Amino acid sequence: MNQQLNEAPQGWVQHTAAPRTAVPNHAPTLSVKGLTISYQAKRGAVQAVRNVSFEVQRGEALALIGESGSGKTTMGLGMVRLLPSTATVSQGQLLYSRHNAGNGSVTGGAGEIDVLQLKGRDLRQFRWKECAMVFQAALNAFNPVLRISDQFGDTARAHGYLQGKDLAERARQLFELVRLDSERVWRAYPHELSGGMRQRVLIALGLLLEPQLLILDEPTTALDILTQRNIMDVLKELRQRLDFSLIFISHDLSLAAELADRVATMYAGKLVELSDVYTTFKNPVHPYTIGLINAVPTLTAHKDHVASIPGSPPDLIDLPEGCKFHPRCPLATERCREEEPELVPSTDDTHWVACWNWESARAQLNAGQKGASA
Amino acid sequence: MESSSVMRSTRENALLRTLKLLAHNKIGLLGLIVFLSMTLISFVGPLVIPPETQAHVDQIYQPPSAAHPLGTDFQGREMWKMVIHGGRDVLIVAFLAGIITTFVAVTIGAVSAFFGGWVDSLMMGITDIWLTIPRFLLLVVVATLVRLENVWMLALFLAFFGWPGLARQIRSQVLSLKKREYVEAAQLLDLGAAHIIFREMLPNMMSYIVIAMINAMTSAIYSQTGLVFLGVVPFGNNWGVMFSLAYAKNAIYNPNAAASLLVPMGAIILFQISLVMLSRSLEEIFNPRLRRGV
Amino acid sequence: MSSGATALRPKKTARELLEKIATNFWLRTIVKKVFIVWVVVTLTFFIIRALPGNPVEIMVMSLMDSGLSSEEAYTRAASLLRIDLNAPLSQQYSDYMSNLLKGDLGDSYVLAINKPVTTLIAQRLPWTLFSVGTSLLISFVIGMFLGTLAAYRRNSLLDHALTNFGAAIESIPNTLTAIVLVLLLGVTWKVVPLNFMRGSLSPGIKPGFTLPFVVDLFKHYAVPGTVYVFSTLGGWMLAMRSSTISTLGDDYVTVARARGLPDLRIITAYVGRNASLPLITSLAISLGFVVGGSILIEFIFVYQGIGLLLSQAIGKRDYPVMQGILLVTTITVIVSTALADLLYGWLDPRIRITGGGE
Amino acid sequence: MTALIRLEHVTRRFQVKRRPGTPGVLGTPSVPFIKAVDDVSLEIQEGEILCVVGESGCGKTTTGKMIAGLLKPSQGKIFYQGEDITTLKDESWKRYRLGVQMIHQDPYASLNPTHSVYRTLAAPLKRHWPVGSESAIRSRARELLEMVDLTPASDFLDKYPHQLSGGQRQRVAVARSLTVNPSFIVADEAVSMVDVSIRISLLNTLLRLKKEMGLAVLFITHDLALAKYFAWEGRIGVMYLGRLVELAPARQLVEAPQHPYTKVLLSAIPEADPDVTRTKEHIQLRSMDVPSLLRLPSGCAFHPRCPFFEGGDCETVVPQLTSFRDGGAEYSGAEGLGTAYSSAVACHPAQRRRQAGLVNETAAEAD
Repeated sequence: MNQQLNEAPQGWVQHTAAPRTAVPNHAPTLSVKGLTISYQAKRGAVQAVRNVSFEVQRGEALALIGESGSGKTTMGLGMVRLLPSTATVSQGQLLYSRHNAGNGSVTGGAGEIDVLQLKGRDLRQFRWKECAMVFQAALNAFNPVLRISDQFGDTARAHGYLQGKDLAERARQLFELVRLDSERVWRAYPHELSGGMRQRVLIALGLLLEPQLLILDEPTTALDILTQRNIMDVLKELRQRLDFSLIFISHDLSLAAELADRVATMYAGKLVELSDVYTTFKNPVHPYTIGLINAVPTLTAHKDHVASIPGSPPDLIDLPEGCKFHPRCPLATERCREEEPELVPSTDDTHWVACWNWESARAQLNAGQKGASA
Repeated sequence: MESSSVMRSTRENALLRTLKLLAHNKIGLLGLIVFLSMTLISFVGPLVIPPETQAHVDQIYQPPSAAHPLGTDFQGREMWKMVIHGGRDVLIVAFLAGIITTFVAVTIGAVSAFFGGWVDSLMMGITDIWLTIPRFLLLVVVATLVRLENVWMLALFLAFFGWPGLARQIRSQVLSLKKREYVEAAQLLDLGAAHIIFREMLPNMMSYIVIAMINAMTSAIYSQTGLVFLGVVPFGNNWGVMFSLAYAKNAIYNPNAAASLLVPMGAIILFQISLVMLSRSLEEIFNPRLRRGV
Repeated sequence: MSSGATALRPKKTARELLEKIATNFWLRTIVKKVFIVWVVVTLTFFIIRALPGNPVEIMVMSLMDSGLSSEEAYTRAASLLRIDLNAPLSQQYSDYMSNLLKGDLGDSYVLAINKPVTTLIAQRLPWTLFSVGTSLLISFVIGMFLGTLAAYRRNSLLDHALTNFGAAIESIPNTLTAIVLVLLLGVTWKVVPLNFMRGSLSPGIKPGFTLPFVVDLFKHYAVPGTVYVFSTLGGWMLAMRSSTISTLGDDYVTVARARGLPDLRIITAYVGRNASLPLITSLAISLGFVVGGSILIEFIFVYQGIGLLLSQAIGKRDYPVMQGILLVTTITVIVSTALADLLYGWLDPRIRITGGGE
Repeated sequence: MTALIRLEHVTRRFQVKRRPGTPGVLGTPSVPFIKAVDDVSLEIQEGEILCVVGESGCGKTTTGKMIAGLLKPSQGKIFYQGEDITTLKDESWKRYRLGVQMIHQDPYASLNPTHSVYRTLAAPLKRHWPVGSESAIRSRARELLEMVDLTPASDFLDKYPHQLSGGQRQRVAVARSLTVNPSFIVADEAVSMVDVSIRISLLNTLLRLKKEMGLAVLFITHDLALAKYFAWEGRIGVMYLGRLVELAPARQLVEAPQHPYTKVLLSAIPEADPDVTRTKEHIQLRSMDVPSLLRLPSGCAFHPRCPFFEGGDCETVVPQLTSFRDGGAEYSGAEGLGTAYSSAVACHPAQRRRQAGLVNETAAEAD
């Protein structure tokens, strides 16, 4: 461990003057800059992620919402460098900073690294130690032929972490945090646990090495409502008690509304709106975000507001010119058809939007809806 | 994108489309060409080239040369003529066995899956038992008792011993198709069993069946070679008999006789490999993730 | 409702017990395996005795040809087969079955006159099990390795080369492979002395755990062993490749990568172990196929196993021996599938037997 | 009035299948059957909407498949227009067979990949409308596509499933079911795999068809909010571990749930509004473990988790779904379960309160 501290790993980008000192508090945990990812398919290139930039601050929860094919899952896999071999990252930087040195940090203390430049052992060490990921299909996240204890042991060994009794004790504490019965879980095989239990075990495993960043990709999609509620409560509690940033990928707006500090909306591989959670749900300005929120019926709201967005999501191989949302947008103008808007600050520098008509979108759409329902 | 006229495919242009796709697959195309030309030579050749009936005592075991392109055998007969005449029976048995095996397996697998319940349990029970028994040994033993006098008998025999593995695969195919929602929808719309089987299910299984048939041909040739070599199949002139006879005449220890051994063996191997290349390429075309059973 | 439920109570437990027995896996497995043996035994009995023009008739004829009277020939055949040939068929069948249960397979009547079939088989079976078993394990291991390699490099040149090669060698009849090897190694290149391709042991070598014996054993095994490996390798490789490809797509492999585990650990404990599970059962079943195929290989290499015994028995139409070999081979396969089931249960905790309840 | 569909004490058992080669575990009692649906009774009137809500494995899909005739009940009877469907023959069987259609969940599996849209629609038309000429069938197919809002229809007729989006495929599936003029449609999670942004328009199409054609719809979903939207003018039934535990008009069920399970569900659902969802009170369950269908708890199957557990008969007697007249009098058996505005609950304490006349006001309000 000490040895690791002393050698500067490859791919280490030293952006700060004094790399061994702590980065000031306001440095973001993860800063995504112009990330562009495409897949090679038979018909052509699938443009899954196009020039996406955002930052995740220390301790912050960012929700990435969008429909299937919006590129959000590719984003998630890209952030831990687990893209399939058909994918290429053609552009961008993934700058990651560790706030506190020590703690056996594999990145050699505090400083900034570009995750996209990491190779071999450095990449392996970055994964899970710095950034853990809880996947959509947590039901199958565990090797069926190994006990939970072995899979904790594997993870710990790969990162030079605690072993034996110490590891078991640490796991017991984590299981308590996620409301699991340690006795029952520790020696169990994955198939002996229910879906909800496995999901919580995976969250506990995610927290084992105290990563600064936890990425959750549709963590409750396959689960029942009551189990989902339990996971949400666990996550909320964990965020209060532990210090980590969260990126939460989901198509379910209500989960974002409950869990996120900020919400980023993706459409056709691009961020179209980024703001704090209250603004996103109360005062969205991008026609897509507005449409998406209106498209989801809720238990409490009145049904009159609910309406679909016309058309279907675009083909990522054959994207339309200009703004990718224009074929479905009631406010589309000539400019929207020709020029693609970039994500820029709107009302203030916490609320970003990629739309030419954001200033009038909300008023126009609301008027239109009233007109239609009248 | 393909135009709608191409997309509105009947079975004929499904075949054409397959051939087009195959043309882009180098290995598949090569396999197809070898397969077709060997079949053609074996069936048309004997009509054009007179059979080699006479022994030429002065020409025994000639190595390949300008006079004897593929050498001569232990009776001094021209190997190239023998090979042309020796393919037909092998191929007929392979085709017949392939077709019968596939037919039996598809029938049993489909009936088993379609009816389910005790029919399924019974049929799959039998299939499982049949799978566990060392069938080649049984085949050999039974072949000593029953005289396999003609190609039909032999083909039926090979099929009788070859169907169980395929039947299991077909059953699981049909089971999964049966659960497809569009098949359920057809049931709900009362489109009739014939429509469901021939219009909804079969077109989606056709590629699988064709590949299975090619594989069944391969294993028919495999078993047939062994049976001929053991001498339990009393056949006239064919590739199997040719190399078996050469082997029995100790051609293996005579450098000049190598051709008489290697040429028929080469013909069998070449044909087998062409079948394999064809079936593998078809698998790649139809379903790259198709699993191959052991 | 509730009164009806209580009235049904005792009946229900009886039914539960029956269901418990009927659904108990091991019990069912054993019953099923015994049933398969019974099917083979019965099948051979009827083929040999009950069919018109059956081997017994042929045997009697050949005995009569050798100068015995019809009466004597029948008595002789009956004593060889341990069946009263004049008794009704059902009686013959039950006699035959009870003989089998006693482990009596009758006597050979051509190959080794009056020698019990069991003795003959017992002398030969170890050789076949050794050569076939060793080769299967070798080809299984190599096949797993190459299959994994192809799966990891899928769609690369190496993958295409390996899979096409594997499929091709799987289709080449093992007879041909054997002849080509004898021709190349023994005659053309003279790499292996021909006497190591004939027989299973050099003259004068006594079986036992001595170095000369073991060395000689493997010398004679090398070429036929290669043929077995060659003819089964393709199948394992392709099966392992497709199994590995599907395992690589499993979520737990992605998660293992995300956890930063070393590649070696992922390949072995996460991919390899799970991908090879479905191959275990095939391994046992393939034993039967390879033993079946051994008849040709042992014939070519004059290897003293049951395959050679069978080909000799076929040549001489020695039916008791043929019947005995078929039976013993079937039992071998059935026992090995049972072992494979156990092994599977041991490797896959999802179906592992646990002692008590929860 | 005879109900369009009537279920009387319908139970469906399944044999627990193990994976091939998977041994049963020695020492654990092997129960070979589970009851996917247990003693369900209900009625659906012509033109009515009923949503069945529940978590995975609660038996809602099995119920739908039994109504559609794809599965046979192990016990109990299903009536179509008053006739037991197992006794139907010839004409009356055909009326039932074509009268009840189903829309499946997966848009990628619901259409045959080798058939064009035209062929998909033409097959049932040709079989059940044999006098139609090719051009008549084509124009009928065009009409059907327009009915499901696939316009212009001629753009879609010659397309193949792989050329359509998920939502469009589901519309084709709806059009296909309309070829035989059904009176009843079972929609099994029909929109759950469709993009969020276009779900509602598909539901609206279904609602419009229901109104125009007088279709009755059984809508199966796990999403209570969606059920509330769709069944605004109909009823919602909640299923838990194979049993129907509550059945009530949609608004009443959402605003005044009677069964503890319904209450817990409603409280657990997050809302797409940060203010609402963060202040919402969540009822805590007594246990997070979902019981296995193989080993159901005694009495009320929800009792080990029930936050309002009172003991006594909850643990011993399975509560029957019972509906009440105003003033607490009980309807007998299935009689009251079809009446459009009666509500029924299968919970002992709730039933006791209803008998005492404590909850009538909410039922009256909901009208």
